Amino acid sequence: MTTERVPAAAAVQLLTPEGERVPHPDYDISLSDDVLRDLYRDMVLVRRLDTEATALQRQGELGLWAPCLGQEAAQVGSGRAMHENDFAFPTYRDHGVAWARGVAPLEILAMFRGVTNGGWDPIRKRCAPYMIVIGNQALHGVGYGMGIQLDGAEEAVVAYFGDGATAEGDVNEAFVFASVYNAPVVFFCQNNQWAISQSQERHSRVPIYERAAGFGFPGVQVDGNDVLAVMAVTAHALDRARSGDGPTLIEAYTYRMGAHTTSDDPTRYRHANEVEVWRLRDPIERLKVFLARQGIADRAYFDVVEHEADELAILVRDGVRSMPEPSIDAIFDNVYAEPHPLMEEQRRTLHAYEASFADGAGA
Amino acid sequence: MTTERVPAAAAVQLLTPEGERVPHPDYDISLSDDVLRDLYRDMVLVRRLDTEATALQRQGELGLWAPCLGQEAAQVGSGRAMHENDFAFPTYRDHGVAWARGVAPLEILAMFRGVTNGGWDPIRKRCAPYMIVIGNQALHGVGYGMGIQLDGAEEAVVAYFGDGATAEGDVNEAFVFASVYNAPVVFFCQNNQWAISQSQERHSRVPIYERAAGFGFPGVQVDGNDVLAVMAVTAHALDRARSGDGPTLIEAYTYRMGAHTTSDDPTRYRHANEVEVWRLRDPIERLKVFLARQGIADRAYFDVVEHEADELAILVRDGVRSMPEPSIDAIFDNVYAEPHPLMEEQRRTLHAYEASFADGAGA
Amino acid sequence: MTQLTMAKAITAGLRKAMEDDPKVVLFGEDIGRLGGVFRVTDGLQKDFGEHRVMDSPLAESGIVGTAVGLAMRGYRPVVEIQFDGFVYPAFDQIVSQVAKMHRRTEGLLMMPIVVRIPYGGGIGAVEHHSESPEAYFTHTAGLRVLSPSDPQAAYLTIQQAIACDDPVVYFEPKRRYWDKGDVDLSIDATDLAQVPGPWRARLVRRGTDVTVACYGPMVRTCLEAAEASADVSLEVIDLQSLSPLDMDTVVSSVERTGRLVVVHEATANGGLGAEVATRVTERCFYSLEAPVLRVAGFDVPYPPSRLEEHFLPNLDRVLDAVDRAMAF
Amino acid sequence: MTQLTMAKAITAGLRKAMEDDPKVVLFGEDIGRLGGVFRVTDGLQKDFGEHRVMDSPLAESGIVGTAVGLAMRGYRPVVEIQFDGFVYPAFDQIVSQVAKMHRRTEGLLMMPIVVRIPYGGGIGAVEHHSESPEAYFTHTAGLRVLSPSDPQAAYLTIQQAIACDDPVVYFEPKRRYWDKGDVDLSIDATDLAQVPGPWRARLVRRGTDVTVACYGPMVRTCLEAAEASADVSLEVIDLQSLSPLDMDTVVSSVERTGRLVVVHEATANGGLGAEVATRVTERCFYSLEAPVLRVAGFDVPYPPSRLEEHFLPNLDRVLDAVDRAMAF
Ligand SMILES: Cc1ncc(C[n+]2csc(CCOP(=O)(O)OP(=O)(O)O)c2C)c(N)n1
Ligand SMILES: Cc1ncc(C[n+]2csc(CCOP(=O)(O)OP(=O)(O)O)c2C)c(N)n1
Ligand SMILES: [Mg+2]
Ligand SMILES: [Mg+2]
Repeated sequence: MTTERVPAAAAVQLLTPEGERVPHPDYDISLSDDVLRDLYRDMVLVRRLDTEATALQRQGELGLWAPCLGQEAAQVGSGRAMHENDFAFPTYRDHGVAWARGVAPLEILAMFRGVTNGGWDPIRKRCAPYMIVIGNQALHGVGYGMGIQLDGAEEAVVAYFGDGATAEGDVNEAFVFASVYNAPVVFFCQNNQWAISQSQERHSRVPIYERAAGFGFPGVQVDGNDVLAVMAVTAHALDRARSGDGPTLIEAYTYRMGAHTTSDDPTRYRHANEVEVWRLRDPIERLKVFLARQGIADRAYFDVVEHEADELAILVRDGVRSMPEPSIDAIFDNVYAEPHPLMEEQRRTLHAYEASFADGAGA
Repeated sequence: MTTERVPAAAAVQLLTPEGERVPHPDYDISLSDDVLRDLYRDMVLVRRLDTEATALQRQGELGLWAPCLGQEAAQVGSGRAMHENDFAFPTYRDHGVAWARGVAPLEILAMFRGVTNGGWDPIRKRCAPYMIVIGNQALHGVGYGMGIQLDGAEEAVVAYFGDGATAEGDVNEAFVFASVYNAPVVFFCQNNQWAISQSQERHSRVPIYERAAGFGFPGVQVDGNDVLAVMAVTAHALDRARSGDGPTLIEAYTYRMGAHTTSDDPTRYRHANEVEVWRLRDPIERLKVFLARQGIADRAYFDVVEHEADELAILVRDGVRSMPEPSIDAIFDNVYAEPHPLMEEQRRTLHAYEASFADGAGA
Repeated sequence: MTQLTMAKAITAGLRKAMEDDPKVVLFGEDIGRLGGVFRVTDGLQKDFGEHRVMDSPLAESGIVGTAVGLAMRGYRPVVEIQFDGFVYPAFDQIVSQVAKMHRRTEGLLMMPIVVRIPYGGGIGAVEHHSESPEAYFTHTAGLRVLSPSDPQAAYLTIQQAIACDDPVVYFEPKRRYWDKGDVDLSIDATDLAQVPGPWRARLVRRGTDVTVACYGPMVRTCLEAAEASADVSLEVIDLQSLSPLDMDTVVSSVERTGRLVVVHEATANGGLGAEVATRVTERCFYSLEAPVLRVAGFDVPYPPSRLEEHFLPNLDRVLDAVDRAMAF
Repeated sequence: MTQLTMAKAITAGLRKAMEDDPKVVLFGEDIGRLGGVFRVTDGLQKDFGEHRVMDSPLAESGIVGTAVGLAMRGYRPVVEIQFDGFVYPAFDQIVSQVAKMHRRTEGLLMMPIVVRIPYGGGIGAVEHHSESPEAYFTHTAGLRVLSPSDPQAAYLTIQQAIACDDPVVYFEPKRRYWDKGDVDLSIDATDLAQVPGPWRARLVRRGTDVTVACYGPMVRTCLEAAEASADVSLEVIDLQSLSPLDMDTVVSSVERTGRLVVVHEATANGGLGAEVATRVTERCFYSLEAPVLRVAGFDVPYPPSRLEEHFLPNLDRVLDAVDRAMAF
């Protein structure tokens, strides 16, 4: 059913699956030990957040969860490559990106609990709300980038989407607009090889990064499980964008280790051994091995991070359970920014109706 | 405002603007004298049809006309490359395509006169009705091609669109679907360098044919004013399609000599000298010179064709003026294939209402 | 008679239609091996092959646009839109092409396309997964729109939709997918001498005081309301065909009861309720004892799931409207 | 006072809005050097530069989707859709993003986007150039919808739409683009102490027997019908704000006249007329002498231009409905 798939030979890699640092002519990057340790920490914490969320969904505390298991390097690496003023446009699965933008764990979970359709302040975090309609946000990213240009600011955008999304008209129109306006946008495609049950061949018969050239800007494939390479390639593309050299498409070749969402049953469409193969390419393990071998981090450090993760798990579990329920007024709040007669009328109606039960005056 | 634009060096050419036959390693084609003469005749007649239609619009006999002036080689060359059972999906400007599919001149004009939104039998002519919503027909072509595959037939599709259309999501989704299903489709893009007032740079910063590679199929640019090259390249792509080798994107580099439509005023956005330059690359002249030099046709033949064109003009003028007006029943006819209560009710209402005037019984 | 969920009844109807006509092909995201996210196409790819049950790329305009081409080639494509909120990328192809191609070609091309859309709320989903966009399609001339309310109706109407030479947007009430009911699989859905066609409303409960018109997911809600209504006798009509509307059935009921409440999940403003109310009022002006009242979603984007119980019409809100109609 | 066509009045309004607020940017196909196919943006690129009046690629979803991003960055994009029939490729971005982003972010992001759409028939155009798709947008919670009917209203409401922090779909009645009228350019459109806001209906002609509610291109038609109506006195209301509807103005008129005819070019089934009729009937049940009647497009795709005079509501069809309302 599925033959084993690996990144193209051209894919940028700085860290082998075995945790060995390899040089690269274009994308070599030298990161401080602090940054390297932080990347590790980020990935561990994001994974714990993800695992806890999956568990909470099983317990009925969340309506749904879209796990990012296996994609931590792609998300954290690109998210951490952004400058503070850059702006991210993530999808429902990009918890590592939201994390890197400083979105609080409970803000990330709020939508999945069903108390909001957003969760955080997009302007303060410089991170758009998760987008669910596949591909829409690619155009938002380009428009935002055009705004950066109009402002003459040195900022850039990262627009995230999946391999499946590359089939949508919106993503391709985003390529056109970004190219024509030379917008400061990095298109970051996480090719996790699956769009729900459909494998990547259903969406392209050539590697996704090759799509870019035909729209007039560079495309590059990166080992999406190699956080260093992802960070290097994204930082490079962001620099290009900020300095007026226009868009780049990055294809981060990775793998969705978990189900599409907690509603999904991947055993219906893929073999378990495919997952096993990718377990050997785990993004966290490979950085851990590298850190340990290089003496950048030791067991004590790993234990601290583990402990932090445990604390995060507690915070998440408790926080989710005690998340305030939205009030029924929230149904009508912020539908419009300015006064609207129907909102007032229907708000009154609903209040009166609900009150009729409180009074014991119901039908 | 506009620098002179020419086809890329890679563009396939078999006939120089001066009418000289040049060889080509991949696309050489040898056509009988009959075919060569017919191509000339087709182009002359299509041009006359086009000129007459423009005049008829000026006289108020047509509501609108979209001239194909200057694009005759692209349209006739590709249209004549099709086999009888192949299927064309043209746009509002592709009169040379419709002509090549055997659509009658008055059938072509009917929509522009406002008596129908179609005009001919798409199944019999194997030519879809003109599409006005930019890009929609590219997907229809792919779907039809998928049907050909399901039938196991040796047929193919040519889906037409313009340079501007390449920005639309639908056209890019068509590339995705055609590639993934390996559908027998030739995408034929007439890059006439303008989408109404917007020059081709507004839609792509690289040559359009390069778009194909990123979707996993070949793209080729052809001198769109060279009917031989267009025919050769299209025939080749159709052969590929019919034999299961999948889609091709052809960019026919040409020029819209006239206004976008009779409602348009191109002096607002382009210099007359640009048009002058392209007049020297006229597709009909260059074939005529070639035919004459090679002794394939002589003045007598050219006169016969000229005479035919005069007759066509008369047929068109008379035919348009005497085209039957649609009956008011046509408002309700064929909205649905099966009986529909609202149609019956509203048809009755309208009849009764119109009758009330006939009776002198109006309000 | 077999006990089937609505989802399985639709599967059975699709299977039957595919057996009856080799031109019927299924097309959509994840409908093949996975059987669709709601498993409605479960097993069909296995039995009919990959060429008749095709996983499509993730592009709704592409799905519907290629279906138009397949229809031009003589196929009868049944496409699945994964959720209500994802039909909008296909809106252009549906409105400009699917709905108009037959008219454009003066009847020479047919568009026997079925667009299946699981719709409506009540399943605790995230944004875009609980919408009721049917009014966009009922307002579009050239389309027909159906919504079944129980397994037997689903089994029959999906086949009738496929057999219909016009395009049909087929709204499946997703929160009723798992409701079970008796289904007679031996009925020949397309033998209109034996069974009624799908384009009619169904009187699903007789009553005398107030007519309640509803469809899809709200039919069960309204039947429950009718059961719960002690003093007021409710007549419940399942509209089923949202376009064309079968007004005769509604009008003849209202002529008897003198009162009408229309119920749907879709937002009120410009929803189907307004059309039903306007037509009924025109035809029953002198028999109406009260204005037609609507029970519908509030005019807001579908709220986060923890609020949907307040947003969705329920038994109590139906009875509240009934009371108001009676008190008028 | 200046005599201006409606097209020029909108140009003047756009110009004023751009002068007042540097965040206002224009975006659309052919709006730059050409000034738009209807010349509504004529001269603006010359005066404000290519960065504020941008020609866009030919892709409507792209136009609206990038406008969303521009709005997130603090801009107030005014986008032009070239013709009514070409808004559908942008439908997804409008319904799922423009209409919902403010709600989704709990008010933190605003979407002050104006989508300008020349709409309606009567200009002898080919297919897709004469449609009236407003009901798709009025049914969409989160959007506001306006349609001006004369140059003065156009001058003011386009500025008010741009100043509004909510997204506005702005329908310009294209066959009235060339109608002239007096325009007072000195009025400050956004000083709501001086001028009324745009969200209200306008009583454009007093009368006593039948209220006629209409908007956009039909206002002139209905005023002409009122002039022509010898025996029956018509009160004409220009709804202007199609969402939200200003029902108070309509209701208070109907309470006086007892009769209402709603007129629009859009197809009847599920059109705005149904909503107006339903709400008026609910509020005026005891004052109505006749059911609310609709004069609207037939429920068919817009016909070829040689048939449009039979399709479009005209003076006679309005009077015919008035007669039927009187005879009820
Ligand atoms: C327009 C649209 N169509 C369908 C869906 C349903 N859907 C949700 S996720 C998904 C697959 C997405 O695949 P991909 O782009 O590869 O992202 P991934 O989920 O793998 O991260 C689909 C089809 C949707 N959300 N939006
Ligand atoms: C979806 C859509 N948007 C806008 C238009 C209006 N329009 C008609 S032709 C045209 C330009 C098309 O340019 P191109 O694709 O290059 O084809 P050409 O007219 O040059 O043959 C535009 C914008 C349309 N018909 N459809
Ligand atoms: Mg994926
Ligand atoms: Mg062009």
